[in-house]
Amino acid sequence: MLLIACPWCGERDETEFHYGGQAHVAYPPDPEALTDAEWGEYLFVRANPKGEFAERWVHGAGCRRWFNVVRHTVTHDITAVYAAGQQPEDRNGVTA
Amino acid sequence: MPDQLPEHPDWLWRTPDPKPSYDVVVVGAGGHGLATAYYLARNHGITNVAVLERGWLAGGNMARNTTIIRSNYLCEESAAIYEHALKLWEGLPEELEYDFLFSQRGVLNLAHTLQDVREGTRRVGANRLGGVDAEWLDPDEVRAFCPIVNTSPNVRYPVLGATLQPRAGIAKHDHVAWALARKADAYGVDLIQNCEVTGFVQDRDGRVVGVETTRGRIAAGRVALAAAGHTSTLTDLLGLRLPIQSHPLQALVSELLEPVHPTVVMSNHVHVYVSQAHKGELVMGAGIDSYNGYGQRGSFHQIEHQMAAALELFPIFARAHVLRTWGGIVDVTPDASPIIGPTPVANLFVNCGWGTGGFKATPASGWVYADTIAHGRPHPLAAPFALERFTTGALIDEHGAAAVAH
Amino acid sequence: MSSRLPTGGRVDRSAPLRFTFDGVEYPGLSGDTLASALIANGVLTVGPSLYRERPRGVVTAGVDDPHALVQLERPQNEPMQLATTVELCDGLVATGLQGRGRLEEEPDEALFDKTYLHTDVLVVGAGPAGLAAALAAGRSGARVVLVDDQPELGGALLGGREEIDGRPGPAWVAEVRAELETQPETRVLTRATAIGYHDRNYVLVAERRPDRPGGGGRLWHLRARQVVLATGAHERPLVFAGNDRPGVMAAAAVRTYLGRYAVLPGRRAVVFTTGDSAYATALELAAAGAVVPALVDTRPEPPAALVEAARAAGIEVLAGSAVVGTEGEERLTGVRVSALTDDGQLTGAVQELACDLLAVSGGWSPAVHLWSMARGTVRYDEALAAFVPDRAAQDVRTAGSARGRHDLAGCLTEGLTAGAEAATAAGFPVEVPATPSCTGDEPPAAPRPVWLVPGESGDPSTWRDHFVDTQRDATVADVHRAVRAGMRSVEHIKRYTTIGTAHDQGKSCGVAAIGVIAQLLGARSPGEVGTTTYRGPYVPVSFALLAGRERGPLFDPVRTTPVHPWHVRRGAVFENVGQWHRPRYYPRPGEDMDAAVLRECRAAREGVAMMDASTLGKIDVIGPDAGVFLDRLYTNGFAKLPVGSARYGVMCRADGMVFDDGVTVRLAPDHYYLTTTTGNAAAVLDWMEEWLQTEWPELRVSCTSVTEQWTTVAVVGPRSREVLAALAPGLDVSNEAFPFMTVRHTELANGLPARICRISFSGELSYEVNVAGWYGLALWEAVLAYGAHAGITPYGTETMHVLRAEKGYPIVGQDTDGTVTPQDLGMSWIVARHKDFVGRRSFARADTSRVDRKHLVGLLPVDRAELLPEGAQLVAPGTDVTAVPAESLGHVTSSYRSAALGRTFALALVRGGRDRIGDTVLAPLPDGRTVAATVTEPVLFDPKGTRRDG
Amino acid sequence: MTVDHLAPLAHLRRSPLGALADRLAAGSVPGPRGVLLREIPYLAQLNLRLDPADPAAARAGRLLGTPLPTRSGAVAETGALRVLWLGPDEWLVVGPDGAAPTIERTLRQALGDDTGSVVDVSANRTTLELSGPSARAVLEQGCSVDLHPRAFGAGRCVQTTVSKVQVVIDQLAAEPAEPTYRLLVRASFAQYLADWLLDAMTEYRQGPLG
Ligand SMILES: Cc1cc2nc3c(=O)[nH]c(=O)nc-3n(C[C@H](O)[C@H](O)[C@H](O)COP(=O)(O)OP(=O)(O)OC[C@H]3O[C@@H](n4cnc5c(N)ncnc54)[C@H](O)[C@@H]3O)c2cc1C
Ligand SMILES: NC(=O)c1ccc[n+]([C@@H]2O[C@H](COP(=O)([O-])OP(=O)(O)OC[C@H]3O[C@@H](n4cnc5c(N)ncnc54)[C@H](O)[C@@H]3O)[C@@H](O)[C@H]2O)c1
Ligand SMILES: Cc1cc2nc3c(=O)[nH]c(=O)nc-3n(C[C@H](O)[C@H](O)[C@H](O)COP(=O)(O)O)c2cc1C
Ligand SMILES: [Zn+2]
Repeated sequence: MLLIACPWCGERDETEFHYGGQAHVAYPPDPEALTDAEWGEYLFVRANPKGEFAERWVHGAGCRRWFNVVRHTVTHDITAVYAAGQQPEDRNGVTA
Repeated sequence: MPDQLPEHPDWLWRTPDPKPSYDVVVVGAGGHGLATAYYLARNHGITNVAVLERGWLAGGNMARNTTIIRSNYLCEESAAIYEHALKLWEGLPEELEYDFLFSQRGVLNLAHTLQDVREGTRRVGANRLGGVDAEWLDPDEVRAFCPIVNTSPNVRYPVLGATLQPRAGIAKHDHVAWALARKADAYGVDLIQNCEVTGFVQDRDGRVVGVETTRGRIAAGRVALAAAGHTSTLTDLLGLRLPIQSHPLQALVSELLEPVHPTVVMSNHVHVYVSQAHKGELVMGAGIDSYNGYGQRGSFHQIEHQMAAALELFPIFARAHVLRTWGGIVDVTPDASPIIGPTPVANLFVNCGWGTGGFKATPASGWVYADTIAHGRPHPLAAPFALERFTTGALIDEHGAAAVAH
Repeated sequence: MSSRLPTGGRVDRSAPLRFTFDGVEYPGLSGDTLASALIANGVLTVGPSLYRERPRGVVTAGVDDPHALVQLERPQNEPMQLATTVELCDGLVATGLQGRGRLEEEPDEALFDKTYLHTDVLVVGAGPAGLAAALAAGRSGARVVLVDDQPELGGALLGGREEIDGRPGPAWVAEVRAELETQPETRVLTRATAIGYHDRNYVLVAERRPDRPGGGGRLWHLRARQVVLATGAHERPLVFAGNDRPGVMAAAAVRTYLGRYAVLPGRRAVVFTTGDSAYATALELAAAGAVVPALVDTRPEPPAALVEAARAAGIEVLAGSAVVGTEGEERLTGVRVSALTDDGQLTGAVQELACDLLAVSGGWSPAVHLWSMARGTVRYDEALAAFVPDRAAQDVRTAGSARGRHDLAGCLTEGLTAGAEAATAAGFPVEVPATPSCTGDEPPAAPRPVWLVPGESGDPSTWRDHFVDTQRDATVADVHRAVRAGMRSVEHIKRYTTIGTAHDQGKSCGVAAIGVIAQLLGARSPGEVGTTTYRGPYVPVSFALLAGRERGPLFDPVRTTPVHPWHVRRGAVFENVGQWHRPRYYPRPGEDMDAAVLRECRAAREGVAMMDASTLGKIDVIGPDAGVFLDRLYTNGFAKLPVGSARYGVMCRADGMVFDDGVTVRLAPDHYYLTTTTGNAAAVLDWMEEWLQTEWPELRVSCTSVTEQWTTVAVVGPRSREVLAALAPGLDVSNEAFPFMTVRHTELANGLPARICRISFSGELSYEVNVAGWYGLALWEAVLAYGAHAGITPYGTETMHVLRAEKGYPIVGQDTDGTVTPQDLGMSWIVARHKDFVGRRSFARADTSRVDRKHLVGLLPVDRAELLPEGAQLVAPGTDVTAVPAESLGHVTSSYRSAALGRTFALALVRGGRDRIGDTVLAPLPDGRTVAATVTEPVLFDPKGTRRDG
Repeated sequence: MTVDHLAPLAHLRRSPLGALADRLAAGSVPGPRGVLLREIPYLAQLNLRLDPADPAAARAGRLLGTPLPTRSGAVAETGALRVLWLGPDEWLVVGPDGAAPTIERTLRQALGDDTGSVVDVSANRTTLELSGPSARAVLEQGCSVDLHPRAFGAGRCVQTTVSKVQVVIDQLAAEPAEPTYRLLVRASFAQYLADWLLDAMTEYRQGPLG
């Protein structure tokens, strides 16, 4: 049971959240301009690191906000929490 | 008095030091890596092979799975490869001279909603066309086949029927691995444990010509990845991105019990799958965690939910006790089907993405992978599982078929 | 013959009990365990061993007993209980087990529930170390939880003779307990075992509740800021020939039986030890009246003071020696002792000693289970000959024997320190209290571990009576065989021999096994071999405990609409759709489903019918950019939808596959009211929020679920207009004034404000009337009343499915399975060409743009009465379905009898289906028949759509 | 629409748990270990979405008579209304039966031309009130949020799950030893939640041996 610090609501059990996979994968601005391979990569390929991972969660049973988390995929330690749209480095003040 | 487990052979495998070079280096001594090495030797006469394993042999998912073997998959391509596996399983104990307790006790997939019934009917029909044994049972027949299933209509999700594959069953996972290891070793394959691959050696043209390991550099004619959940951590080193995500999947066993459960029961809707192993322990799988994880442990609520679900279907289990829980790292693809074949990197082959259900495929996976490596082109049964499908969109989508896809 | 001592112990002599074991009735005392009561009655043997059927007895006095397993029959039926942990109660019935339990058919009535608890400091274990920790932490004012698996606090103090502050240990325990009770924020749980330790100090505690009927319990989910593990240590067995005989017991357990339960496990006792702690056992045995002919110590020079004390009590100390064999059948009758050389070989003559008890101490293994589950590392401490906690991975400390500290003073000091530090770290600073004076203030002298006492003859490959794991009947010979077979890893040897995988998970034998393995592998020490992985649960827990209350009626919520009571009254047959219970059909007396559905369909096509459509998901999408937003999510356009109008839309996932569909109404320029399929309501809202918040935060849109805000009643059929006219007298219901795909707000005849949409999922003239949920039943009854004259007929999901299928309208999830595009459904018309939307790019991929994909088509069985099973496979004519593999063309997705068509029909996904229209396909059926059907357009009824205007 | 206008329709209403009123009463336990459960039907509930940085937020505060709470889980009380923080740009304004139209008008006025939304969700959820000395213990059987007075308390709300059901828990001002919780629950899940709570209260109904 992960303990995830929602940037708005604070720490809650994992069961209140939904996982959203890798963070910072933007929808391509012009999908038509992509090759099939590039589009396939957008659709299906996500980073899968063993270590720190910037990922998305949504506090589904709480404030319903999406946000980003940096979590270690072995220890499950969460080292950063920041709002959707922010980058890990420019998160201002919102940390775990 | 319960039967002792069958005697193991007196000799299993050597513990050699790595040689400087091999024709084929297989990365990962799980079931698939070992089967690959075995068939490379047996089917293709390629014996200058090393299987490199970062930990102890078959200590990954091979040590952790609930051992369900079946071939009643929905998609033709899947049914074909899993059925190839099942046919191999049927001859394997004899061929490998190792009684690994392969038990064709049948697998029931329960239907609890009208949609489940449609899906089950579809699957039975598809399986029969594909040459896979399959039957549809109504609730009374379910009860007759497995008397401890609660088939009362007065439960939250009553059993409306089930598909049955009579030839499906279970086997003793560790022994399967050792059986394959033993024969591969006998062919001269080097099984090298505590040897983690940490990098690749490439020539000027980018061809892979060896691997870096915690025990030094090893040259290789071909490198075949069979590293399950860790595969993408390896291909990342080559800039080759794979559509797999590694998730925790848990399982558990009860203490030993007198025989109560004669078959294997799976229920996607209520989320149960359970069998009773040879010694007498109930073996059960819990749900997959939604998040990525390499920790070989999962979230406990999955287990709690699993137990609640188990008691819905099997009230008799109320006072069985959970003895041990553990987790594996399953490599999940977007369509819940494996990726097998050559890669854009010359001399590098992948076989991964078996996710929650690759134990049953072990012999066929090794068979087609060895063939693919030996010939440098996909085996016909592997061809549909090529990486290209994520570009063309020709997915082999087993999701519709299963939330729990063991 | 009673072995109960005349005085002492913590049993209640004023509360005698009777119990039955293996069919024989015995007396016992309140405060006994089943094991102590059996021993008191001279019964030491519990059951035969799993494979070799050797008699086996009680070994320890706690959760670490390797094989004292019983089937409890009363007070409740429960398999695989340890006699050493079952609390005796009057009327208890149990039988010994041969390593396997028996599940009973009778329903389990016991109450198991759960509770969540948050705390600043959690202390696990209430021996001296844990009590001290809780005391110190509690004084800070922090929230403190102390859990212990025994019925009483005190741990080792309960069985020992130690004194603290000049009083017997239990008196100190009572004092601490009293102080803890005065701390308002401290909670003490007994009979509560910490079974799992997960990330972020999430600890699961299983509490036994014998006060509940059926022996229920509670699972506590604890989240602690700081944890102190004071879980004590397990005494190890020693591996020698015949070490499994009943009468061979752990030395500390013998002490516990004497001191805590006042029973004497043997009258003539030999003690065999590798360290100091068993001397107390020997002395207390002698004090209790047993003859102790010898204390066998592996150390050539045991501490002089101990030797002195033993001799003073008449006990001969055989230093530098080991027990090398035992005698006896059902029970130990004697042991054989030999001297040991420096390198552990036998030397000199073997001495035989008669005895009925052998108290063994092979050293102490700190109970690092929880620590390890918390991902703390362990290291092998050569001096202690034990694996001890090393680096913590969470906010956790250990204290006392759990970290290898075995003197009482040290345990107390560590406990007080750990407790105070934990509280301080949790934000409640507090001083470390002073350690009270106590006996046992010197750490024991170094042990001399002997991992494998050689047999008197043969070599390890033949030592089949040197038991390593008694429950698994695994011996040194088995370990040797594994090693000889080439196994080098402890994990392999574990799996090859099954050592440590039984009920006790190797609590007592685990480290001893590692010692044997180390020896056979020629490793320098057990540290080189390492441990296997510790996994939860710490003790086996019942499925029922983990399931808690979420069983039976509480297994999963049943969602119902406000009209539900009426459906029930009317005898509807329900269907599970997601978590909803929806009426499938409303049989009249004597009707089966077919008859009911034909009648309901006919009513909808010929007269008027009504249905509860409230389960559809409903979302208010509001904001200036709502139209743009919907344009990006739906394949078709919504931005230009006129206010007051409705439009059907399809949503795809990014991979282009159909995800959901439904009708959306534009209520105001910036306000859309969107409906989803019943099963997808939550997923669609999540989907919308995901895109809004993570991709398009610039869009000024907000989404609010209003699924239960509205009750929706569909009024369907040629006569629906007249019913609506009566129901909504203020509304001009003419086709011109209220055209298809528009919405009106009005007041119904009964005064209810209503939102009425003219939409149709049946092809008929129809209206969906929405009112606030709490008026839902009133609306339903009003529609019934105003429709009565027209014979209005309620219908369920089955009829709904038939009606829509006759029109070729797909059901997402039934006619699609996540691999179907809108084009596959024949809905190219709904895929806009001049805007991007989620999924669009995917249609251009090689496979997705194939023309021979599976298409949704209609099927008309050649035999008009033949109903194809839903899910049936389809093959091309001429296919030999007995040859495998036979090629499949697709499958039937929906199949019904149609009143309107006067025949059966189906929808199917068929490869290249649109190019096969007019062709025949074959369906091989489960009963062996193969039936033919003609491929048609999917729309079979009223293809021109003339009926929707009435 | 005014309150009065709809009042004559009251007899047409059925609350999600109306039929359970007797069971709730029978399941309640008075006394020092007691816990009481009842439905409070038909509360007015308006979902408000707006950007707290927009002038609309200040207007809403003025018109409601209290600033919109901005701290997670905060509740603002004003007259008969409770303004519950649901998210950084989301509030639930709860008022007495019949007040929805008035509140809606107020909030729309506050919103003005700014972006946001006001949605009447009064019928979307009903309210279960759990109170008494053992109320917290009952809730803790299915709620993983820390409800201890040091972490939670009167004037706080939280969106979470109880058992398998999403709820908004709003703790009313009361003695910490006898808390009163309002559980706002979706109508279709209300029956399950009520059943679950009644079940969890068994222990207190049957005395310490329950
Ligand atoms: C709980 C659980 C239940 C399951 N139940 C079933 C079931 O009932 N039926 C079924 O069919 N399937 C089941 N599966 C899935 C099945 O276990 C896997 O699909 C299958 O075992 C994967 O193939 P493998 O055996 O080769 O993988 P693994 O055994 O995981 O082998 C991969 C090996 O690669 C090694 N490795 C990784 N990285 C490196 C590196 N860099 N260098 C060297 N070595 C490396 C790993 O240590 C590992 O030993 C289950 C899985 C789990 C976790
Ligand atoms: N002379 C020696 O060599 C020697 C060796 C070992 C212990 N001892 C004595 O034993 C005592 C050790 O004190 P201590 O406090 O460290 O340990 P302890 O054994 O006295 O207490 C540990 C307590 O923790 C409980 N416990 C263990 N695991 C648990 C779990 N998972 N959940 C709930 N409860 C659990 C046990 O039931 C026990 O009550 C000292 O008095 C010490 O002198 C002496
Ligand atoms: C089919 C199967 C049966 C098992 N049976 C037992 C068992 O009876 N007792 C036991 O302790 N562990 C059993 N295990 C679990 C292993 O002990 C171990 O937990 C698992 O291989 C994962 O390894 P790890 O826990 O060391 O990480 C079983 C595992 C599997 C896959
Ligand atoms: Zn939140």
